[in-house]
Amino acid sequence: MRRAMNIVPGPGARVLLAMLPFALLVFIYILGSAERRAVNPDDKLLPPISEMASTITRMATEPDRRTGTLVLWADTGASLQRLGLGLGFATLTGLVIGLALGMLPLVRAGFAPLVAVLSMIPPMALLPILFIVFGLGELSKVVLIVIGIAPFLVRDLAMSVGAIPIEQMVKAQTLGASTWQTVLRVALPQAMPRLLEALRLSIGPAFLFLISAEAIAAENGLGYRIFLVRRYLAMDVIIPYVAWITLLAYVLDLALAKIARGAFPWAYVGERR
Amino acid sequence: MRRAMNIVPGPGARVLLAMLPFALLVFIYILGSAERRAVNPDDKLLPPISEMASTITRMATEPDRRTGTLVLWADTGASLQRLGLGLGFATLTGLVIGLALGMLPLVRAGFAPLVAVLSMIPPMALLPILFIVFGLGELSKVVLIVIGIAPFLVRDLAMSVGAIPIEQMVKAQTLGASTWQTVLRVALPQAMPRLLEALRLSIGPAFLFLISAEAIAAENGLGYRIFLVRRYLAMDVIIPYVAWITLLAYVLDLALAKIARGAFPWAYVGERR
Amino acid sequence: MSAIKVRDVWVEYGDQIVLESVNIDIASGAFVSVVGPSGCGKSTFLRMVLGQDRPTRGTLTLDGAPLPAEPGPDRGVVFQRYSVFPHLTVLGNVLASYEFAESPFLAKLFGARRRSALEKAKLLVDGVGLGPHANKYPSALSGGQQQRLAIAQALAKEPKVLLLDEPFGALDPGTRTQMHQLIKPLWREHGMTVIMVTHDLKEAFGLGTRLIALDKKRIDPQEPNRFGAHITYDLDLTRDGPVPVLGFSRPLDGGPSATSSSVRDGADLSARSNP
Amino acid sequence: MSAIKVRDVWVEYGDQIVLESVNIDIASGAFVSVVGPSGCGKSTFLRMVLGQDRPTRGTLTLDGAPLPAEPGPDRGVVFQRYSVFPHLTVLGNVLASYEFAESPFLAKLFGARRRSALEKAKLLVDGVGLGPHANKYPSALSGGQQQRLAIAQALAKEPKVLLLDEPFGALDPGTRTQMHQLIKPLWREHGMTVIMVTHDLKEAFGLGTRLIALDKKRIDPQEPNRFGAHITYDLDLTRDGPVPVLGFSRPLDGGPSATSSSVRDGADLSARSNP
Amino acid sequence: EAAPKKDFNIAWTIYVGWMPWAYAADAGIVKKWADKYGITIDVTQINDYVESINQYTAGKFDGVTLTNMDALTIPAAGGVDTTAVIIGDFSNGNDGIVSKTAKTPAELKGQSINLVELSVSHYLLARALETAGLAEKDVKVVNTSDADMVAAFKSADVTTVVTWNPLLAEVEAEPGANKVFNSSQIPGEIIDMLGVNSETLKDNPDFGKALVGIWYETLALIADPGEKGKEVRAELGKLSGTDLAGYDAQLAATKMFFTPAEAVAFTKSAALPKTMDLVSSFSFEHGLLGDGAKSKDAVGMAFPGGVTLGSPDNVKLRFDDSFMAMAADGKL
Ligand SMILES: Nc1ncnc2c1ncn2[C@@H]1O[C@H](COP(=O)(O)OP(=O)(O)OP(=O)(O)O)[C@@H](O)[C@H]1O
Ligand SMILES: Nc1ncnc2c1ncn2[C@@H]1O[C@H](COP(=O)(O)OP(=O)(O)OP(=O)(O)O)[C@@H](O)[C@H]1O
Ligand SMILES: [Mg+2]
Ligand SMILES: [Mg+2]
Repeated sequence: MRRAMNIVPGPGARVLLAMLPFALLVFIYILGSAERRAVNPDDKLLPPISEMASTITRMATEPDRRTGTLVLWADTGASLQRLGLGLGFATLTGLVIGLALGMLPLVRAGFAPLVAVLSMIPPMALLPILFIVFGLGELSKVVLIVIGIAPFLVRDLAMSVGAIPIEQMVKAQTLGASTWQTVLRVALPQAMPRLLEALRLSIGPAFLFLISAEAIAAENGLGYRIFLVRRYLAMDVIIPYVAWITLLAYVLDLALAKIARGAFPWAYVGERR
Repeated sequence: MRRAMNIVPGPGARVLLAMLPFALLVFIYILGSAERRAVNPDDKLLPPISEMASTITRMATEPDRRTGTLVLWADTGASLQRLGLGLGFATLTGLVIGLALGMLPLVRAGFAPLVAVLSMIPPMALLPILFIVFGLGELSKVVLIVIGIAPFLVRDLAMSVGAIPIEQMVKAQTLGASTWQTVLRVALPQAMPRLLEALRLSIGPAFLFLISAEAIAAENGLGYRIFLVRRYLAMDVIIPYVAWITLLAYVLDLALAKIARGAFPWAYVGERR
Repeated sequence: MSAIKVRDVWVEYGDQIVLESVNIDIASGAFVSVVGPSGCGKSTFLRMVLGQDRPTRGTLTLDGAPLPAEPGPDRGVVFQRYSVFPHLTVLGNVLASYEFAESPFLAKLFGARRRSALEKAKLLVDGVGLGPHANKYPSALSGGQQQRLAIAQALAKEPKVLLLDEPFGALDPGTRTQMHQLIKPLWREHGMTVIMVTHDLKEAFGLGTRLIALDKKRIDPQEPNRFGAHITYDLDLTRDGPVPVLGFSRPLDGGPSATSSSVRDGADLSARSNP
Repeated sequence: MSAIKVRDVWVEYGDQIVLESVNIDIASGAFVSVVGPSGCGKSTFLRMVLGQDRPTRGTLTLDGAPLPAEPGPDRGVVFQRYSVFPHLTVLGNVLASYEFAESPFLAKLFGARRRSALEKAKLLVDGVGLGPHANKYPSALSGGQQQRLAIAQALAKEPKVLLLDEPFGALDPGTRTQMHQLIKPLWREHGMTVIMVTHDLKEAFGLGTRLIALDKKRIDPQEPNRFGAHITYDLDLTRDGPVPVLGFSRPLDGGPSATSSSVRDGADLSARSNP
Repeated sequence: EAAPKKDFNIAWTIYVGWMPWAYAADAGIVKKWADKYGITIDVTQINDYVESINQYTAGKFDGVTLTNMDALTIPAAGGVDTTAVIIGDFSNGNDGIVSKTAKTPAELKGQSINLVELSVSHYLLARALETAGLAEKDVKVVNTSDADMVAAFKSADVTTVVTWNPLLAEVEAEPGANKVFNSSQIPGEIIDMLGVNSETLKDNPDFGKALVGIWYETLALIADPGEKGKEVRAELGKLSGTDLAGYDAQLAATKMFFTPAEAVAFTKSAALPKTMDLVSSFSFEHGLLGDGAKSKDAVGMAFPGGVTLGSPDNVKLRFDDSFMAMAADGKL
């Protein structure tokens, strides 16, 4: 009998195992939906899958009468653009400030407490001020995402730069590297994989902030749609939309994982997956 | 001239540097507030600090007319209790599932995709279902915090357990350790500091979810108060409350950092701070 | 009993063939020194006997049964790169060996059993000369101190098979001799089978009952990774007789007796200057 | 010119005194072998000369000026625990040495300058025998291969002072001799000052122009960390003459000539069996 | 003083009585009237009602759609002098109390009631309790976000909610839900209007005229009993997340002032100051007028014909029928 920690499933078993919990979840949903429908044929909370499918197909294929767009795709496009911008700026911020904090003791002394404090401010509570400062347009939505996830990225990156063995920093200096060169050639490349991992962990929160921003002021977007139909408890729209968001986020997550492994193979050689 | 990366400020300079940006922020606020007041003497958006101080002092010392409690403390107590429960359960979940995912390839194959997908679901969008399952009371608030941060803790922990050098796992086995013993004596203790770090990073999000939950249905709590008084743009309450939340979160963060360094000194010997 | 049979074992990493058709029978209780040029696959060979890696082809058996494909307490190891537990003190690292065996559930000992295990652990820690550092974490140890800790940890289990990957590489001659004196009686008393990789020929000859050399048999200059290493020399050191020259990949013409005597001299040196 | 003066240097870690009143003048162009028991503070001493750590008390000067308290390109190093860059391939690791110097802003070379740097890097990589592994990442290298990479990297800068911490510890005798043959001409040509920590006395005598031994002068059995190490022996190896026995902390009675001859033998052995 | 502006912003939120702004903007009616007066008007939809008022109060918008109570407690109490240029409708059943247990307001005693605290729902509850001789301390109020009200009512531990349409209709449709009280029992007290910054309006009367022009042209289309009106209402229904039937149902519970004359009459009526007196009492009792407020009269209000309420030195909320009157008289 091998130890449990040494039992590695084959590729086939792996796929099967991965499907299992999802199948179970869907099964439970179907049961729950059927039960609620049996009690109240008009139940809106857990619509059957067929109903959700037809609703979402309509939203994806029939142009909206008023705007002439395909609602699902228009929402997705608008949201993804905001998300992309938000993630992009947040990454840039995280990279620049994180590297500075991680590498320069002076900067760390001056700004680490500030970043720690800023990361604790619940951005949602200060939304009125955000909207005043950044307007109600796209900017404030992007800014909310940036404010929401950048502190995490900054702190995580500073931490991982700080964890690079001191021997490597010393080695770089003995090879004649300046601070800037050390940042560029030693700290940055070694921080990149961890940055991508942190970015992966940020996708969920980023969507959360996006949806919150869209719920307050927007004319389109996935979050806008969810909050629009929420007052009617139109779960036949909400559940597919949430599933769609989850799928998008998951694909993004997977893509980042693949990119990280492709671009930084050295960081994953020891990986026991 | 030393390299920037080698210039380490002394303890005194460190404190000064840390204060600087905060002082600057306060200064900017005072300017902005004065300017708005000059235009509209009743302006509510950026009340002067004196006004906020008197408001918050009143909330902290004078019993509320309606409920007879000291509002600030009652809110803080209620919120901290929810937060504590939420963080506690989330940590437990993160620990158990994270260790299982990190150590057991079989479990990883079966549940890693599920956890990845679950971590992407924006919990706020599925609140209706949460309400039905967990009711509208304290439970659903705690559950929202757990759902909000547990996936991050799980994934982060699984990652850090996966990063323990394979040599150590092999070594433990050659010393006769079973899977359970390896988890208990090799993986768990080495994951603990990282768990505490992850927990520190989760405090911000936890407060965010707490506030969101309290905004949706509550009779007290810091988030409740903020969203209640938002109805009449009482920034003289909101800003001190946000500052108070930030302070609480920061103190919690600091406490966790101290605990981690006290309990796991070996994990911080190489620390270059 | 712990006899190891290796049959036609190949190890490949992608394109690179590391080990090529390795065959060897190791008798129970043998002390096998393994030498060979840097990067020829010595550590790889040990990893395979350990059960950490599996060969691309071929079989390994332990006492006739297929070698368990996972590490176990029957095979102890000292890795080339120190692999002590960073979260345990020196004493804790050694103590863990006893705790795993005696406390299946908590892997922690308490009361009298802890005291007795602590005593054994302390003896070992003193034995490797780390007594004054017993409560330090590994990160505060020098390179050689870490290596000695790993040795103490592996010895605590008194395994049937002990795999050592350059265990004394970072030690000064004096400390090295101390370690030899620590390990030799243990090996003799418990009838352990020891496989030790070393770069020190004195040591290889001085400790081993058998010496094997791993090396590439052919080198294709265009494709250096095309051919793997296998066993090029296999000497029984218990019998007296001429010893061939070990000049990896490029055998020399130098007389065997001359080399052998100078090797013996070297071994003597370390023994003499560190009693 | 690169003469190093160490004056009354103490190093303490909390309660533990590691180095105690170390004094030494190292002439420019010297090759100093440092020996001493495991954990006595050899690596600590090198870290101080490197500028990575600062002494608790005492001063270090380089050519009369206070030693810069930060590492720089004038002092190269090979650490005891391999410290190559894990994110660069073997070639990239060596190339980086040139890129830092020649491209201040991007620290990356392009076009002709890159090609010429690549050529120099390739020569060095071949020189340490890693040609076939030029495109591997360090994690896919054996222990000895990583050490050789670190040596190539340090040599690329041709620093004024070269600090080596057991650079050849994980190498087989053949590869070790190759490394000696690589480093010796470089040292001679460039007039580098080399400080090398080693546990191999043959090597210490064979390469060095001077040998110093670090050791504790007194040991308090109750408080083993109470006394630090200082320089117990300091031999000029360029002059002919009797060589004392090196039995750390416990000097022996063995005649000096006997030891010296066997050491010479040992040095000869490695030279002879690996031409 | 400020130079005459040319560009104006107004914000609106999705609610049955304010949906005409969506149609007006889409169909070009806004542009038509703005062009006529040589100005531009941006009509922005905000999803979060409170946020839209906050933004107006902070000066980001020149006008916003809001209720009479919120106009008093947010911009007016915040020192932003606000004029109600358009009185659009009053709630006539659009707000209501629904319970799984109670059938009359008297039975609410001791109940835990979910509602958006400090909103018109809260006011409605206070008025309902009054009719049964109860006070707010006889019940337990749980603040609940409007977006989650429907889901909350489905939760077993929620028995009573106070809310508005379209949420009200959803909640009422739940099996076992009783209508306890609704705004048709206090007609004319919950008023939906368009508030505009008084100073901006004073400096730019054309802005007010354009707004009124837009409004009544749009209302005429919506009121159209024929196919055209149906089409417009269906679209507005869709925009607010429902359909024609849903929108018509909400409209039925709203007393829309389709003609300017009706609105003028309502604004001039003596009932309005009385209503506002009730509202300011409620607001003061709940601390909505701010810390500085020593009495319910802290914030002054002005009505047509020189009638004022509260502090005459601090008039911050003005009900102005002059622009609607211009529309009624065809003088735009
Ligand atoms: N993960 C890997 N991927 C690719 N090649 C590898 C990997 N691990 C080891 N190798 C290669 O396999 C060969 C043998 O490595 P091994 O560590 O067994 O050498 P060794 O004999 O122990 O050398 P040393 O004496 O230097 O420790 C080396 O050439 C190394 O580059
Ligand atoms: N960070 C630290 N904290 C406490 N003690 C330390 C620390 N670093 C080193 N030491 C101690 O300092 C002493 C000297 O360490 P050093 O690494 O210099 O030894 P060394 O002579 O290089 O030994 P080796 O030959 O084993 O590499 C050791 O006893 C070690 O335990
Ligand atoms: Mg090896
Ligand atoms: Mg050392």
